[in-house]
Amino acid sequence: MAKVTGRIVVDTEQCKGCGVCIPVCPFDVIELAKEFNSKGFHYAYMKNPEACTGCMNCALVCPDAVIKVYRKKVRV
Amino acid sequence: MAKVTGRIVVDTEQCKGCGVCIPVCPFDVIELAKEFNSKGFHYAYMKNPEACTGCMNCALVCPDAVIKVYRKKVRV
Amino acid sequence: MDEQQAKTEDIIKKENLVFDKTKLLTDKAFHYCPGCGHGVVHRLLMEVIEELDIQEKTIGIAPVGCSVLAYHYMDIDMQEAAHGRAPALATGIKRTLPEKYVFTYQGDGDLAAIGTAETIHSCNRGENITIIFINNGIYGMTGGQMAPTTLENMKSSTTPYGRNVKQMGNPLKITELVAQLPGTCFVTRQAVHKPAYVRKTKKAIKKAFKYQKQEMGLSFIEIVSNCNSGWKMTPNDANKWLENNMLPFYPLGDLKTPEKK
Amino acid sequence: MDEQQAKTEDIIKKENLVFDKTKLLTDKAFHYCPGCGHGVVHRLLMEVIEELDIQEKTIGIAPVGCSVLAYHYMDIDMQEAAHGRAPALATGIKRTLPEKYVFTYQGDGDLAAIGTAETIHSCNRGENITIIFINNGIYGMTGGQMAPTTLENMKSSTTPYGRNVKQMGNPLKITELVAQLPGTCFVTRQAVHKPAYVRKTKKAIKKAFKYQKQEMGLSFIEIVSNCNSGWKMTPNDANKWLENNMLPFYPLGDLKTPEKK
Amino acid sequence: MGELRLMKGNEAIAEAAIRSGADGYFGYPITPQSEVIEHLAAQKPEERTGMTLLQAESEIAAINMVYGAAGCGKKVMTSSSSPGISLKQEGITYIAGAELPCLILNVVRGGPGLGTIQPSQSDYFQSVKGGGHGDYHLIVLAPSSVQEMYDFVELGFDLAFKYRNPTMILSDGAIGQMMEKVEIGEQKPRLTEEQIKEKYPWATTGKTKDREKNVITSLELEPEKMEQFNRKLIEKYRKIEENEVRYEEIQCEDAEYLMVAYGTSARICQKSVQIARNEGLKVGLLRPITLFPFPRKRINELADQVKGMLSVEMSSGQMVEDVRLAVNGKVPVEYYGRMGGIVPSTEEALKDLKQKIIGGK
Amino acid sequence: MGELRLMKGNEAIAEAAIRSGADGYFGYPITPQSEVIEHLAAQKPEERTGMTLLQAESEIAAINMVYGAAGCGKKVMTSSSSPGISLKQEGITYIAGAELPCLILNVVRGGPGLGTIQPSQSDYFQSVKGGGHGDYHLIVLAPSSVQEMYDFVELGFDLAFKYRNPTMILSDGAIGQMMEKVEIGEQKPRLTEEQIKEKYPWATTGKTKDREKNVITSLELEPEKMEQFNRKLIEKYRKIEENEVRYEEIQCEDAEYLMVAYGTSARICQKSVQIARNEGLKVGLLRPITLFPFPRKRINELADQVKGMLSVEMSSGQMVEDVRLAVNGKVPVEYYGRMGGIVPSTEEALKDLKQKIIGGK
Amino acid sequence: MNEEIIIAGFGGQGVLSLGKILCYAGIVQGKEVTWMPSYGPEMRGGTANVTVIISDERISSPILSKFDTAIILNQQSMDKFEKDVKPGGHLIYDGNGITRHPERTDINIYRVDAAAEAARMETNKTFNMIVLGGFLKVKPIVELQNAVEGLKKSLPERYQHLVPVNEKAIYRGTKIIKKISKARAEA
Amino acid sequence: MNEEIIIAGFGGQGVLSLGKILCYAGIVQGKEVTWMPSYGPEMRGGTANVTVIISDERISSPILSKFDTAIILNQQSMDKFEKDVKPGGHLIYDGNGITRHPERTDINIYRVDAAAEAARMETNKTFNMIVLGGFLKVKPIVELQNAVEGLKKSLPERYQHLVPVNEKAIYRGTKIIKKISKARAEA
Ligand SMILES: Cc1ncc(C[n+]2csc(CCOP(=O)(O)OP(=O)(O)O)c2C)c(N)n1
Ligand SMILES: Cc1ncc(C[n+]2csc(CCOP(=O)(O)OP(=O)(O)O)c2C)c(N)n1
Ligand code: SF4
Ligand code: SF4
Ligand code: SF4
Ligand code: SF4
Ligand code: SF4
Ligand code: SF4
Ligand SMILES: [Mg+2]
Ligand SMILES: [Mg+2]
Repeated sequence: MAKVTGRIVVDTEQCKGCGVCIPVCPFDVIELAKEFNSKGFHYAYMKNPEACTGCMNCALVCPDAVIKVYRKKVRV
Repeated sequence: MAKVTGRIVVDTEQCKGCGVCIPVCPFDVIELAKEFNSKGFHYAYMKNPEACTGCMNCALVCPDAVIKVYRKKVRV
Repeated sequence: MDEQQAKTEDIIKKENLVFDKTKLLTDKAFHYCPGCGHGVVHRLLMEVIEELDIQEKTIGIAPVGCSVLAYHYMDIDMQEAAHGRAPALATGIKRTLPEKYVFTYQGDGDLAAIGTAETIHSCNRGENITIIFINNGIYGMTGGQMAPTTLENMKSSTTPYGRNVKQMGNPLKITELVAQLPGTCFVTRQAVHKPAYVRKTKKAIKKAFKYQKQEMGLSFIEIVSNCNSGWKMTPNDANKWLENNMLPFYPLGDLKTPEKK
Repeated sequence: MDEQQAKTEDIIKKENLVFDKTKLLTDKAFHYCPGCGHGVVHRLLMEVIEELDIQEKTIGIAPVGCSVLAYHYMDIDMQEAAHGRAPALATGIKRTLPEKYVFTYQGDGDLAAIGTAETIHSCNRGENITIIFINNGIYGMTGGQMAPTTLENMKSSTTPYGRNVKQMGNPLKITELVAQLPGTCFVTRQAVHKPAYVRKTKKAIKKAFKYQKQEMGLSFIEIVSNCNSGWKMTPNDANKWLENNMLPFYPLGDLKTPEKK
Repeated sequence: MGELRLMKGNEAIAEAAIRSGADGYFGYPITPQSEVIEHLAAQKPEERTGMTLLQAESEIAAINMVYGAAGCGKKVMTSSSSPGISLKQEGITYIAGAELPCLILNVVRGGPGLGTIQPSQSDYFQSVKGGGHGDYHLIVLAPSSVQEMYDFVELGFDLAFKYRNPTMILSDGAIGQMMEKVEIGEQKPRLTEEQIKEKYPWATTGKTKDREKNVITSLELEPEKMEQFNRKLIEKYRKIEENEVRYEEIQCEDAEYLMVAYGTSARICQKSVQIARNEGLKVGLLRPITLFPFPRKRINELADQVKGMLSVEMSSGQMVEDVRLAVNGKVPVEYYGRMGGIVPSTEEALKDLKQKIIGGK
Repeated sequence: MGELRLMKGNEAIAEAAIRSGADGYFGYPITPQSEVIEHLAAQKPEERTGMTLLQAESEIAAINMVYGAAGCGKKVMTSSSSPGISLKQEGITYIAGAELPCLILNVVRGGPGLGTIQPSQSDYFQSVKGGGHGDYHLIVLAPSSVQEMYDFVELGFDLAFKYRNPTMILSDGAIGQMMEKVEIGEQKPRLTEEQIKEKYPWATTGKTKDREKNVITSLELEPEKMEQFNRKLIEKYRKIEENEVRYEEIQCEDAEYLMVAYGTSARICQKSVQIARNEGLKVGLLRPITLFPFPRKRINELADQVKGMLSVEMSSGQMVEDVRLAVNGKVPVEYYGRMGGIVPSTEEALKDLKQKIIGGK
Repeated sequence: MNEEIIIAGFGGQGVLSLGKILCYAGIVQGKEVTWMPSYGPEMRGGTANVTVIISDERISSPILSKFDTAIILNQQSMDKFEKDVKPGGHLIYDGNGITRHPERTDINIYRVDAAAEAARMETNKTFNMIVLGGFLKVKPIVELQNAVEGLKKSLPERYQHLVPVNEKAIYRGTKIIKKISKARAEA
Repeated sequence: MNEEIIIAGFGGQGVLSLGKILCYAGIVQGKEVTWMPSYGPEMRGGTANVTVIISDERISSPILSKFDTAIILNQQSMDKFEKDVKPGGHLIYDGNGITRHPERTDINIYRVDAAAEAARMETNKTFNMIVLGGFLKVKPIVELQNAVEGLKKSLPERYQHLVPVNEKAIYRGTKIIKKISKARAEA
């Protein structure tokens, strides 16, 4: 059986830590980092990458277009 | 039997001879004079005063408010 | 003295006078073209103010348009607005003198072209004022150019071959727009070229002032009128043309009343 | 290298890339506040222009408002309008360059307050342009003053005790007004704070450009968005507030389509 | 002494408006002066004094609301910054033409066009020569401190009513945004309708039986009458020039070189004068407080005393023309300025004086 | 010689616009210049040359339509009269700030406010000093005949494109309404899109792969850059002042007394000069054709020759300030004017010259 | 030659076009011309007038307060302009509707009853051309055939068929104009 | 006494209100004061700064390019303002988030780790008052009790209950500020 799995890549330097990507992720993948980037923002990162399906929800709502989404079919 | 009869008095010097009082008179009372007033207009006058009922139609539409209307009950 | 003349003299007596020019119109003769509807509306307005006995409490705003000199004729305190800005003046007045009756008197160029924003926003704010809007489908004062309300294919000095809707846009029914706004309480369209219309228009104006007293919001009275000069017709032809062409597009009647919003 | 990292590396490969920032957005980082909806709409617009392959034929107009610098981000020819005048610029451009795609991008202060006349008349003339209208219920750029679209009782820096409708007027549904005008062909209200809304908004924008090509008249796309700074909320709270307060008053959906006018 | 507060220039304007007994404010937000309407809104002027406050749909609507209320003898004002003031030009000339008193605040930013929101003095010509059409003048006051922002509201209203003429307070982003200590005055009562009727019999307050109707207008179709009206205006402006010139002199008594500057620039030059004096240079500063009427006579007198003048401005050189007109060739008059929102520094202004005026002699 | 026609000044403008290959006209009617748009409408410019014609909803919309089209490198214009021009001030400063070429016609009437529809020259300051905010200048052409109304359309466009700066034709009701003989030029073709792209690479015509995007704006948030931009503008104005001054001299060679007048006033003064010469008085007339740039240098030279100057204007005395600035105290400069729509008569202008300048010596 | 003329009457009497045709005639004859109308909303049903100058030289001021000739077509204009004719100048008027005839003795007065004549000819619209003919009889500043040329130039294509009847009117005007009085030298 | 100060940091760090309280303190002590903020849309999530002048005399220019003291609360501000301290002047900074520490040798450098201290005190909002205390320790241009008075004046009625905790923070600031280096005379 093939399953779709995904990953996001956040441009952490450009991320403004607004957090709007967080509630739209159906699988609770994203969280804000404790650390700041150089602009002083807590950037987003995948706390739970395995759960990502590459559904793109997060990227669709990201106001700064700093999320890249990757998706791949993997055999289970 | 009592009948209503009327008369109009046109301020001939102020009348602009626009003629809009003419078609609204139900009894064809009004006509424009051949003569001009000092402003160069053919003023309105009662060509047929007997027919006037004092209905005020002419006065209502007169754009220059130059028509006075009189009305009286007369015995027939 | 012939019989007819005697009879006439018998009738033309003070006690039989049933219609005369209201005292609130000054003696100054209107500068309007023969047959122009502005004069009728001026008279009705002053009759209403006289009948409501509110001369001392009324402030009117004249527009820039043929009726720019309205203050020569109306015996009330008045202000002359810049082209299109009458509702802004009225707002400034009513907000600082809320007990007064405030009305604007505006043409279609004034109200629906350059003054669009002031019209929409005063209506939307629900200023407690009365707007009298003379829609003659043209810019009368400046020599008959197209107005926002000029009908399709209608000729004007800037549409000498008729208004081409594709190029110049559609005639604008601004009254329908303001009727949509919650700030207006009474929106109606009337005319003054026939006695019955004249009577209705007067009633509408009176209502508007009553609503103003009751602070119900903005009353907006469109009056479809002629500009025989601009239309290049005789006054009677203009009125006929109005009946046959303007009224089908701008149908008369109440668009909104406080009773049924 | 642990297993998970290896797996991730296996997925993050060019061939698996399904979402990336469109090339038509420049590298310049948006100056918008974290969580502001402007960025999403910028992206969607550029995605549509990229997908329709009309970069060479598109001219955009930036407003005065937070998106005043939109031309820093959009890699297309653009003009900066005076506050509220974007539709006039667009008219001037489209009338002299009818083959180009022309859009304006405007805020609610810009479009529905100072620019009311330009909005109404460009819509009424049916200019073949697209208007993107960001309704965030406030003047974002100048520090959160009341906009025409500010909701009843909503706080802003000029209504610190909430918008008092009696005093400041009603929130203005300008989109409902322009939908009434025959010059508009497509009038719709969308949002961008949820993925499904984002998808719909993009479709609407694409449609608008297609109608423009077909010379069907003006397309008007309202996007209800947040101004978390002006509202003084976190971005996620702002979006929730938007859903619960803005959308009931400004319901999403098509108000007018060419199919059913 | 009244209460002392720390206030922004813009807030001082708002507070002064309420306390001066103003009847209304109509405005549209724009940086760097939105604090005026914001401060008013926070203050609930309706409750404090019954003063009306309305955020208009545009600057044009706002100035025309002012027109309407001013026509009723009400004490009303508006405020904006450069682009918004440009939009008000038609309304302003109507108000001048209808001879209505009102107060207009311009917190100037850099132009032309959208420009920048930083402070500037590049609206000088617009304010004093007439940015609108026709022959008219505003009374123009140029505050250079937050205290003057506060004080000039009442002064501006007084002059406006005295001459039935709009007054402009020509400020800039620096003074609008800056906080300083302000001495706050007493609350003055607003005029009652009866008082207005008595003091301003021309106002449209509703025609009573005992007087003719009042009409507020600037229209006159007969050129002869229009010209008479124009002459009446000129006569009024002459009176204003005679009676209302205001300026401040700083170390002018023995000055050999004169700086002329107003508003923020004058603050800068004040320090330049200090430094120059420390260096033993006899430099003075004339600060026009009224830009119209311009202190022409005094400058002309000083031209007999000094060897040259430098007009320091945050513009490309506007007031310098009025200085030159006043001096009429007696001594060299030069200009130094910065633009685009940049405020000249004390040092560079002095350096320029040395180069162009002192050294040049 | 081209075809001769009898035309109103306003009609000449319209015809010249079509024949100069203009791409568009956007305007709103106002007396005394509505014939411009009316003549255009009657001419079906869409059919004659493909030129766009649109009656806008307001003057503000019109000037901003001009902005948009001008930003695309199109040759576009608008026209109005005083109150309408006041409304355009924001748009005009935006156009100046964005460095866009366009043509603006002001057929001046008497002000302030609604004023009168009769001819006037009281918008001089507004035109040359800047009625909008910020430091900018229009190129201002002052026609004094219907032929010049015609000719200055093309000249105005040429200058506008040469310097990327708005040009204003400052006319008045008399010249707009008057008919005179006009020599009509050939029809010029409108530029093609390709030609525009080549000649005006800054225009927003759609970003192609081979160039960066074009942006038309007047916004600059960084004061340093804004100031640089202001300096660039000043440099441009300096060039214009160097290269584009235009004036006419009538009997100035041996003049002892000089009248300075433009437009309609210059027509009047021309006759005054004739009469004066008949009386043996050595009077000359300098007629500025460009009001900005102003013929400062030439007037300054003439100040070395003549004993005094009289500026004759249909205003309360505006251009006289520029004359005085040019003369800088060398000889007395006086003003004579009528207002409110009244055109001064030949005789009274001469009488005033005698009283104030000739007699005064 | 420099002839300064005011033509004044009711709006609708063809005052402005009379002036225009005169100017066109001047152009045909190689002269300089200016035509300066009164304008404004007072035209609304009111009077109209136009100042015309025909000259051999470049015309300086197009706006005048005194005239060589006044052509006056209604009473209001008589009241306004009779006084503005230069001493020794000419006043030409149509007697129709005139209640107060000109009284000056220092000018030459002519009467051309064009309204009546046009009515007689049953071509009311040619009224102003009759006046023109009368004027040119008194002041032959352009040749009659050039006036006809001017007429042709001033009419749009669709009205060219009206040239003959108007031409006739011009010639008729030269016939019916009558001298009323001559300027007395001492005046 | 004439002290010219720049205070700079992120928006939200209380930079502007720090300056305001300082000014109020000055007023309480009978001084002249000016407070001149940077303003504009670049505030959007960016930096904020304010120039404060406290003086015994009428203050001329409120706009300065060099300062007696710079109070610096983030890296961007360090980059921008370190160079603008007058030789011999003072630079006070919070080390939190600073990646490049000040390097000048001709000025006096102090460090006040107010962010860390506020976190420790569990009163993050008092951050700027700790800084203020630090500053007043180094430059006692107003008395501490007047600073507290200033604080009271600057807070609206509904926040007066916060005075004690902020007062504590001011005093805390005087304790934790550390001298890093002293201007070298030859610089
Ligand atoms: C700012 C400005 N623009 C234009 C004008 C010229 N103008 C005067 S009245 C008018 C339009 C009049 O039309 P309307 O409002 O319909 O009134 P009407 O004369 O038809 O009654 C115009 C364009 C003006 N006076 N001021
Ligand atoms: C003529 C003029 N008036 C006012 C302003 C100030 N101003 C700039 S943006 C703006 C409103 C912005 O609000 P909106 O259009 O809703 O856009 P947002 O910032 O919310 O996206 C205002 C009033 C200006 N720049 N020009
Ligand atoms: S939505 Fe974008 S900017 Fe916001 S936190 Fe997520 S990745 Fe960062
Ligand atoms: S792509 Fe979908 S599943 Fe993956 S992080 Fe984004 S929203 Fe969550
Ligand atoms: S309607 Fe009045 S003005 Fe017209 S003709 Fe009749 S009476 Fe005269
Ligand atoms: S009152 Fe009636 S009947 Fe008499 S004239 Fe007038 S319309 Fe005719
Ligand atoms: S021009 Fe038209 S609107 Fe004006 S007075 Fe004449 S008829 Fe009436
Ligand atoms: S102020 Fe509001 S609209 Fe502007 S960028 Fe911030 S969140 Fe967006
Ligand atoms: Mg109309
Ligand atoms: Mg907004």
